Amino acid sequence: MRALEVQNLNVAYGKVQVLWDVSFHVEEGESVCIIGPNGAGKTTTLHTVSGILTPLSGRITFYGEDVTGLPAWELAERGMSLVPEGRRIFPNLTVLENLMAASYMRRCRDSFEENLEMVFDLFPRLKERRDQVARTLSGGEAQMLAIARAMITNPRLLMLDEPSMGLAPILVSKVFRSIQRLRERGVTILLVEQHVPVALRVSDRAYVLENGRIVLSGTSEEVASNKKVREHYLGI
Amino acid sequence: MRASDLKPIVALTAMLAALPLAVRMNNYYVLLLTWILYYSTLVTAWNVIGGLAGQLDLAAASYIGLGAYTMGTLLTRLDVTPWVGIPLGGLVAAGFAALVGYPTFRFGLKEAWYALATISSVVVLQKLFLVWEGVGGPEERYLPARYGELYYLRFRGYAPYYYILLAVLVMVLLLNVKIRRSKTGYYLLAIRENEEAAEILGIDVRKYKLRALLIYAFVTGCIGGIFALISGYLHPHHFDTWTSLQVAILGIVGGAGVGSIYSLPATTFIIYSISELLRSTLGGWIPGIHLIFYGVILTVVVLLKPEGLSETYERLYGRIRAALLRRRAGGG
Amino acid sequence: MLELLLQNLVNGILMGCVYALVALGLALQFGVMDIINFAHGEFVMIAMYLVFWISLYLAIPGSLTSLIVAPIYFVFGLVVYKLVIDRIVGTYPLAQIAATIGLMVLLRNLALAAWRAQPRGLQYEVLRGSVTLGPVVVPISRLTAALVSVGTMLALHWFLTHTRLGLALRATSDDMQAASLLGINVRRMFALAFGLGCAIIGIAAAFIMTFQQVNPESGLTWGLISWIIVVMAGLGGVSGVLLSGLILGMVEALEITFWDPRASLAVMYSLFILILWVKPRGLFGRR
Amino acid sequence: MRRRPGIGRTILVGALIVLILLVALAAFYMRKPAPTPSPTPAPTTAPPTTAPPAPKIEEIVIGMVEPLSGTHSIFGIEAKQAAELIIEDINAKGGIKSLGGAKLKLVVEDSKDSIEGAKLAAEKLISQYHPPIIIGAYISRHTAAMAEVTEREKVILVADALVDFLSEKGWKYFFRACPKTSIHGKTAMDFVYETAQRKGIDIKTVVIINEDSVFGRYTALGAYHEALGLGLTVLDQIEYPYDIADASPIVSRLMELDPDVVISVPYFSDGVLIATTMEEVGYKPMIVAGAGGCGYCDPDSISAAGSAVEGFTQTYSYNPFLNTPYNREIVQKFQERYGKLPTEAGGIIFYSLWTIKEALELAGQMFPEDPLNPDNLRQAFLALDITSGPAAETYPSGHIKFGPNGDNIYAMAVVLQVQNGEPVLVYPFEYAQAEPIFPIPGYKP
Repeated sequence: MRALEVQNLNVAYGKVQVLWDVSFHVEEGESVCIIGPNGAGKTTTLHTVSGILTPLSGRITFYGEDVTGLPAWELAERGMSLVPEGRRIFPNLTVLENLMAASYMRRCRDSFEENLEMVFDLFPRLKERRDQVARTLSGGEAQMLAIARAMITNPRLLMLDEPSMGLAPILVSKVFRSIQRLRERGVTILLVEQHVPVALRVSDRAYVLENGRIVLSGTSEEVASNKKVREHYLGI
Repeated sequence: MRASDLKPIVALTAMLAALPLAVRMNNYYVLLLTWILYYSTLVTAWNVIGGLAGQLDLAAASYIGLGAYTMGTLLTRLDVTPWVGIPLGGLVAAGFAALVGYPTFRFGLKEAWYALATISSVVVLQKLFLVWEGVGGPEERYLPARYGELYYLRFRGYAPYYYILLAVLVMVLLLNVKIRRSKTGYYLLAIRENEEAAEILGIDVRKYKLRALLIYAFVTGCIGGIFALISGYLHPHHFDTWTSLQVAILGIVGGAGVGSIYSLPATTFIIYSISELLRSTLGGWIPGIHLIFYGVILTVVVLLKPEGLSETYERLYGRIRAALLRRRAGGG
Repeated sequence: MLELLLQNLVNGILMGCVYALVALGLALQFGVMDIINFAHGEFVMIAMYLVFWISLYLAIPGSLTSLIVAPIYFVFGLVVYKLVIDRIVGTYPLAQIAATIGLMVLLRNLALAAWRAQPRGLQYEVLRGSVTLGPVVVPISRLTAALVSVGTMLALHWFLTHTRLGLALRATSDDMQAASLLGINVRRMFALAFGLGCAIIGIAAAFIMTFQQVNPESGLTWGLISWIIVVMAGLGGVSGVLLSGLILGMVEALEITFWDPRASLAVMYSLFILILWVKPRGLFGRR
Repeated sequence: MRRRPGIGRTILVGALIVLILLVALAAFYMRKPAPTPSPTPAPTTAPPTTAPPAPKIEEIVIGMVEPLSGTHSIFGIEAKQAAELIIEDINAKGGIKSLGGAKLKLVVEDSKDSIEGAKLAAEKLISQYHPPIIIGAYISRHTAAMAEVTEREKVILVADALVDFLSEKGWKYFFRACPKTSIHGKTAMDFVYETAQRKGIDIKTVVIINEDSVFGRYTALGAYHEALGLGLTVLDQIEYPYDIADASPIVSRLMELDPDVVISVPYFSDGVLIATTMEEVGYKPMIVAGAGGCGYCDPDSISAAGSAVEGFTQTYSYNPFLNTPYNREIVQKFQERYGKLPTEAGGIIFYSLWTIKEALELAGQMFPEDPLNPDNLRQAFLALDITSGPAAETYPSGHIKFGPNGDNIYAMAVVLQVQNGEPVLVYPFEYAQAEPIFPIPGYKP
């Protein structure tokens, strides 16, 4: 089953168009990454898919349903979950309250206890700090909380926007280890990342976005072996 | 300053100067026109802070009161002529404005706090002048009834005040045009559009906002002095929150800072006349109908036409002009 | 003098609790929606009239009407939200201020047209008399109002920290976009916050009416007091509001004891400007 | 240089503007010597020429300015209602007989509860209706603003505002039948003192509390001077804002001072607030005597404060319970039409309008050739000495005669007391309906 299908997406901020005919898809259980240079439109793509932005034209299908133009909260109710760039945890809520606020949707209330155990299992660090106010967390912990918060919502598609941004190298590998573990659990993942080598390592397929257009796609191995990608992104 | 800026001002002055003659100097109509002109002047001055700088200033009554008290106290106590007292009142008002504006104009502080601080300042001053027996106190203080003497600027009729206010209005209009064309004007508009971007571009946000505020407060303080001359006495009720609100309402409805500056006196003229008409016809059944009207018009305009009425006038003017031209063409 | 000071301080603390409750509604709306409702005081005034009429026609004491007025006012809040606030939230700040000022002028003068300037007060009230604690006399009506205020604040605090809905409200207040990504309908949260804020006003109004009267001008005073408290509290949550209310009540009491009762409002607003000057994020603010 | 022509043009245009203004001003002053339309003759009246046959006057416009909107509209609206009733009554009873039964016509204008509005209203009345007499405007500062207009236009102003200084300005065309504020204060103090003496109770100390308007202050001053004159000790005078949210600080202060007598000048809601707070904390002095025309004994206050104001007294410029034929008649009519008892605002209008009627009557007799000439009318007002008829029957002292400053020489206020939830007249003793209760219920020595 196709989890997400994006067809011919065109998006503009005011009069400036930033995405041109972007098409891609994510199969259920698959892990896909979108890579590309700064300003290529990766975040815009995720914002449009998750309903924060409305596209000029194009079609977004989520598990067979046309969801183009729906507001973010409705998409979330259907199981789409975005971990936004810069984490965006709720700073004045405690760790536990952050996680509880994420279980606001009716469909994830019953499974909250279960999911809570699951994320505490994934991120034992959070369990230690469950009653700490979120704004006192370190960058890595905050990123873990953001991912954990998304996991609480029982996502049918987990989208991660630059999870490595602003983290020390050790923490980056820590975060990606947890993404890898999510992948092993069968979570469908759409990842946007500048840190190309690790991103390709945790995904099955990859798209390369440049200047608002998809310029290359294929399995991670294919993309990694592409000459241009090797030169520009992998630095080999 | 360009000739195209001045033409409408000359036309407006001529028209307004002729109005009292048109109503044959009837005291009632001249007084009514004087009040309309008074509010027009206030609203046009308000445009500097409310329109160009985009700060919702609700302290008009504070500056009016301070201007009135400064001028009036100097006149009654030390026999200082209003010619000196009025600009001094403007200075006092500007000083007070700086006191309220400086803390609230720091970059990134919410606009609402400024609005709240200013409307609170009106109440504070009213209460303080009520307690301050030296110059205020609950008793009215009357200005000397030396009518017709230029030294005292007191007149029995209203026409002299009308023309004084008209002169002030013209000056304020010129001031507005001048500021808008100046560097300060461009910076203010930039701050209004996007404060953050302006700050990043290196514009000293606080400095320019303060500059606009000082100009506005000075002018309003001067108008306050003239107000005291017209009303003939001083009382803490000169610090009246309703005056502040009325000025802001007329300014917002008139589209301060968005469209043409002439939209402001025009709006004042229209709204004041309608409210006066409403009051004299329906006021007997529904007390305060004219005030309800102000509330309704403000809410409706903000919700449906947030940029104010100036554009509407322009379209109307264009249509009338086109119709006239067509008729002339048809006739000729 | 010491007795008078003590008595006035107790009065100040009791009034401070009531001030805090009145401001709590505004603080909630401001915290969640980042909007300052200039018509807040007028909302309080209309609620007081509502209490007056309901109490008169149903012949029940004013304090009991809170059970009726609070739900009515919750609905009233939703209606106002739908008609006015929903259109201006998140737009140009000037438009927000202007629209609520329009609402303020409108409500005040509608009240004047409907009820004239005559002050209305309730006569029948079960909460009468006073208790004497040493040198201090405490009127029961004010004591009850203060206790109800604190109770309501505790209840709201519990709601905000222990229920999913409350957490969703706080999450919306912290980060609207992130909240909507978690399936929280932000506009519904806004409506809820506005309605809840109004319901709190309803409760406050019922207990204010046990010892106060209402006229169309009463709104200004309540509005200004609430704004001062919100500025003082910053985004400091329920406890910040309560503390700010108490501070304000005590400042008023001290001013009246040592200076002139006529200047109390002036002193309170000077405090407001002072806080904007030295601590623009409020005394208890976090952001 | 590029800028030269621009500056030249600016100066040119500036000069043009100044010129236009000068021309307009000149035009204004050129017109000035030309006779301004004489304010006196109503459009319906014949011009007051020297023609020997007495001009036939059919209708005389009486202007009225009252606050019909805003905070004080509660008074203005009642005044307007009372005026409509009385004008009808005067016309029904034959109008001004000495002027051939001329009818009175009332024109009411709203003062918008502001000085600008009061002035505007007076100008409007004068320029559109040319009334010889204007009555109003309840609030003293509005009245003062209006007087500037009426003095200039030579229109008689009959004031229904109480503050003392209005009659101290040397205004020529100003008259006031109602008792001024200091008389209210004095009456309240006298009442307490004389009642105490009658009951053989010794009173020594007084505290005066008043709201902070000029009205409150002048009333308090009247009481203050009277207290000193009677040899009492005034412990303190407390001023507070009329819109206080909480009266407990004032009551606490009273408890600390613990005077025998509290003289209180309330505005409206503050009175009820003070009374209920006193009851709540269980504090009662020997008496709380209100001064100044509204407060403790108004029907609204009694219904709002209930038992809290039992025994409280208040001075009024008008006594709705005055037991004279005309007063009974008019109170009944007022109640039938408006469903409430007339209070201060209406009562003052009752006798002020009847006084105007008597003055017009007298002017018709004294100056048959030109009765509405302002100076003739003024003579008639000064010559009035009313001791009978509706004006006298509705006035507390039953006697109206204007002194040179325009105040009634026989001005008097009455004292009502709340007894068993009803206001009753207790002072002056010769008119009293009931014996005053003193000390008031709940007083603990």
